[in-house]
Amino acid sequence: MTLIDYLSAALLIAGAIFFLAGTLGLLRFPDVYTRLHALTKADNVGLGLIMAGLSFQAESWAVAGKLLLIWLLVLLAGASVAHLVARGALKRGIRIWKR
Amino acid sequence: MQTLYLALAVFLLLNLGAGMWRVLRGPTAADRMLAAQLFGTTAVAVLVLLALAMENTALLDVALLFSLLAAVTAVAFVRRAWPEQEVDNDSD
Amino acid sequence: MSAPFFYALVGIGLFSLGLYGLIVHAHLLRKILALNIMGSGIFLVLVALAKRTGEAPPDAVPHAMVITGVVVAVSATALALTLMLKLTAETGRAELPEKGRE
Amino acid sequence: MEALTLLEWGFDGLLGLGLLWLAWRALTCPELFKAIVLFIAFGLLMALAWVRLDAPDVALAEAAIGAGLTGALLLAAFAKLSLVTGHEELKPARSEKNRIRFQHYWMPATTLLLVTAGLFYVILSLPPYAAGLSVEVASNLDTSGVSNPVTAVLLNFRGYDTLLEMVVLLLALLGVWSLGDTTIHREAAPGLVLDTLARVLVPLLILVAAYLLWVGAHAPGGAFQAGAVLGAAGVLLLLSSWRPHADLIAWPLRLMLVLGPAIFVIMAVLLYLTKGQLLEFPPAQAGILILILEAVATVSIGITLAALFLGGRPRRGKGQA
Amino acid sequence: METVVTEFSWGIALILLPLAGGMICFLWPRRTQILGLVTVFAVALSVGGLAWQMLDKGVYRHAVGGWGAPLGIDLYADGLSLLMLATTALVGFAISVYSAAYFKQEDAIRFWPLWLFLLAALNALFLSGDIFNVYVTFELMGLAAVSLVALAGGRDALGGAMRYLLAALLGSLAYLLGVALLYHGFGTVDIALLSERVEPSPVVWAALGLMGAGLLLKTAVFPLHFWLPPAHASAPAPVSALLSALVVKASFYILLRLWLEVFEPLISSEGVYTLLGLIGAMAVLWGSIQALRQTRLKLLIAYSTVAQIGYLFLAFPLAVAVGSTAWSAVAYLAISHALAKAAMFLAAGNLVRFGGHDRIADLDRVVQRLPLTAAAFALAGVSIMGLPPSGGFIGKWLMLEVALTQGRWDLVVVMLLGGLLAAAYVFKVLGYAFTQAEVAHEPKTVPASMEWAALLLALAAVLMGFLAVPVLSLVDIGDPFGLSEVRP
Repeated sequence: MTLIDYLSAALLIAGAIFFLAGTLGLLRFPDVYTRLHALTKADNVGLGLIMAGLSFQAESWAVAGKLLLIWLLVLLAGASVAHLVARGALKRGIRIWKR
Repeated sequence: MQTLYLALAVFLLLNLGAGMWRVLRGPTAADRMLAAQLFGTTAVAVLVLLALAMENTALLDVALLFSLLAAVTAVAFVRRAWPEQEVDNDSD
Repeated sequence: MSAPFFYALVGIGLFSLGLYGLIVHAHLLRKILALNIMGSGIFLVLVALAKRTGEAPPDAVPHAMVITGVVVAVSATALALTLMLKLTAETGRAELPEKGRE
Repeated sequence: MEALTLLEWGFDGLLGLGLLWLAWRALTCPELFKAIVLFIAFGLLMALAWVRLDAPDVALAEAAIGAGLTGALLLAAFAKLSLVTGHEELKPARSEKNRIRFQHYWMPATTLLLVTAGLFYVILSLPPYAAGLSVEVASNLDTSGVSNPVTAVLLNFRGYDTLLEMVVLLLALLGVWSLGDTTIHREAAPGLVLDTLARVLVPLLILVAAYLLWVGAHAPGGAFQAGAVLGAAGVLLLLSSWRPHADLIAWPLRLMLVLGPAIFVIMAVLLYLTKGQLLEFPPAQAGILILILEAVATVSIGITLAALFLGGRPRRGKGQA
Repeated sequence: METVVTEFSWGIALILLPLAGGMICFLWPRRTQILGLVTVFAVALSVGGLAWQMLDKGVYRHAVGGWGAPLGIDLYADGLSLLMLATTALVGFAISVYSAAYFKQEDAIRFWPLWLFLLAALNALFLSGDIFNVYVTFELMGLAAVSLVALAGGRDALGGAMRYLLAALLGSLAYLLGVALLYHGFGTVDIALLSERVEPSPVVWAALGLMGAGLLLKTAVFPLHFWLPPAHASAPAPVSALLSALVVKASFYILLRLWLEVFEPLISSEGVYTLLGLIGAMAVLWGSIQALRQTRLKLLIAYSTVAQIGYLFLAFPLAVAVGSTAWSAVAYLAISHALAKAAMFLAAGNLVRFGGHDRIADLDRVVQRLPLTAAAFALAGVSIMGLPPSGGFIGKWLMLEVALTQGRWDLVVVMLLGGLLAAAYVFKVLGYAFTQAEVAHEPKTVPASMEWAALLLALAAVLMGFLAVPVLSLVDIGDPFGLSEVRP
């Protein structure tokens, strides 16, 4: 394995850990808003790290570009959906968790 | 490298199984839908890993479709299927 | 046992699960879900066994059949869902009306 | 390589069991909404299974149609159902009548178990190696006009199936329309975020559809996948309160719906008259003819799917601008 | 450019004409009725063209796409297909004339495209030589038929349509799994190639079970008939006629085709034959008794369909020894029933139009007031009962003859009982038709074309009794029943 390989391996593993964190948050956090917060971590950072790790291995710029495009799409959709869900939840009077 | 890709794919699949718990548990429809969102993102990650593991870049197109269509489904939920009064049948 | 056979067995399992769901559920939306799951099971059998080509690329004919099947399935699902809604508006329940009519 | 095989098995095993488990839960969990979400997740896993089985074309179709559009259709139907039945659907089925009791169904369950066991035996009795028609497909691929074997089968070798399939799609819409009308009216304003999302995603979806259509000739993709993506764009527009102009929902819409099957029929007749067999493509022009066929079909499929989502023949409503 | 087409291929016209007609009707709703009638007439002429060609040249075969099986899809027609196509054209044309008067405005706009697509699906199915293609035509047929049932609107029709849709989809899926197994077992979905390649194996047995179950469900054979009466009784009258006369026959045709070409040569055990004969006998008795018990005319006719389908299955045990006669009887019964049952449903539609209801006990002197319709019902009844000189008589007589020569007294008894019960339910209706009802009602006028369409179909059913020789020789084109080859 080359240095690049080690670098992308590290990024990939870090990304996977963020996914794990996102899932744990989804499972453990007390209300829909905090869970939303956890979820977007997986979306944004986890997938971003994985994409970064993979793009070092991509054989062409086209592939790397496509990886970036997919990540941006997930970001955009994730952010918008998170906003819509949070607003909808507030409108429907779902209580915000307080300690 | 391939081994790592596959190992991570397996790991993410397991992760996905854990996320299933939230779909089943709820309590609100929004929680279930959020879990499904995480499903979509995880599936995208699994797909890009498989694309490089199986050396088939056409699979990236599948991932692209996933990310696009997941957004459409989520919007369908927010705009249509999300009931105005939520049955908040638990408080954990 | 190799991967094609494993997935084909999963397909049979899905077919049977769907059939069971179709029989036991009264709610029409569940019945529609059950039919879709049965269909997915069959598609899985078709595509999985098409991979029995060794190192060569898989047989493309079942793939095309499944794409046809997927489109047919979504068409039937759309019609079934609309029919279900009309029936529910008429009877108030998303279930098949009892046999004893009149 | 040992670790690799083990991991592949781990992945396949998890995926297969996950599919079975999701199907089981979708069919048995008491709440309907949960069942729909589980079914959408099931569709996602199906697409992963297609990928593992070297069927990227099917994976694309499943991602767009199976998981995407079917999910949106189910969610919309669920919403309308809740309106009709007064949110009855939201509550878990607690009453005795609605609960599925295994002891009432032990007979069909046992029969099904036996049938399943029998079918398992049948599957395992099949030879481990079979080429199917892959040899014939490969040797005729040169004269089919495309180099993606799945597109070759769909549009050329078994193009007649596809012709009828286009009619099935149109027919489903005719059936939906014959069940009643929906008035075209504006719903609540989409809000800034959804509006922006739609403004970004819709052009992107159209681009992706064009891309899938184009690559379909030599790589995974094609008219149905592209059409489904276009349909998703239509669904997104409908969800963000966009409504077709009143003048468009009469014959222009009908024309677009018919165009897909019609182009197949016209092509079939023309090719019959020039070549002597129905849908017999001349090898030299096959590529361009198939592309024309697919391009028109894509647009028509997209509009049909979006119209199916609308659920009912659109009629002018009072809110119409 | 030289003309490649030396001889017109009528088969493809049978598929493309109604498809194009349906699309044009959809595009141009204002002219839908005349467009529809012209299309159906053109289809009928094309069947004539195909028959003419086949009398001259034998079986029809068309390799779609020019590839030929196994890579491509073959259209194939022998005498049996031709007979079904001709029946479809004849019944379809009469029903179209009837429908032109029956459906008005908005309903007509909905009816015609659906019916033309149904016609295309039926023709495509009878012409198909490929089991996967048959699956697609099944779906086409099912979606069209369900939408047509739902046209009537209201609780009964929507419920009937929903039940029908679920049954049709389930049947198709079982069939499709069978197709999947056969393809992966033998590498083809072409019926002719399959019949060469199949050999006894678990795959064939499973495919027979799955496809058989699916097709039996679609054909509504007892005890899988539960969906038929609600759907057929609640649909608009011309739709009921189409469904009972043609649509259930389509799945039976595929069953028969697969049985003869693929499965029968492999099956040595008596069990399957006995089972099919048994469900046939049960269907005849159960359907007839249920028909007799009904108080609604359309339900009575629908249950009569369940019974008459049973007759078709009585041929399976009889065909073990003398195949050709039993199968000829089946073909004859199928088409006579198509004609007679269509006539009956159309007559019932006239009675509903006339009196506003279909309660048998409240039929008010309809014999005097709607003589043509009453005559149509009675003549159709003659064929259903199997009395001479009708087409139904020929079919049942041929079958009785085979049963007698084989000493199958059990089947003889079933057939005779079925005939007696049929007589009972037909006369039950006719009895009330003569008398004055307790509650008089305001009669509405019934268009003449609706009365004549019913009567002509009924006359055709009776006339079939005189056409046995030419019809049976037509069926022998391409030797669908394996007359010439001696089976072990």
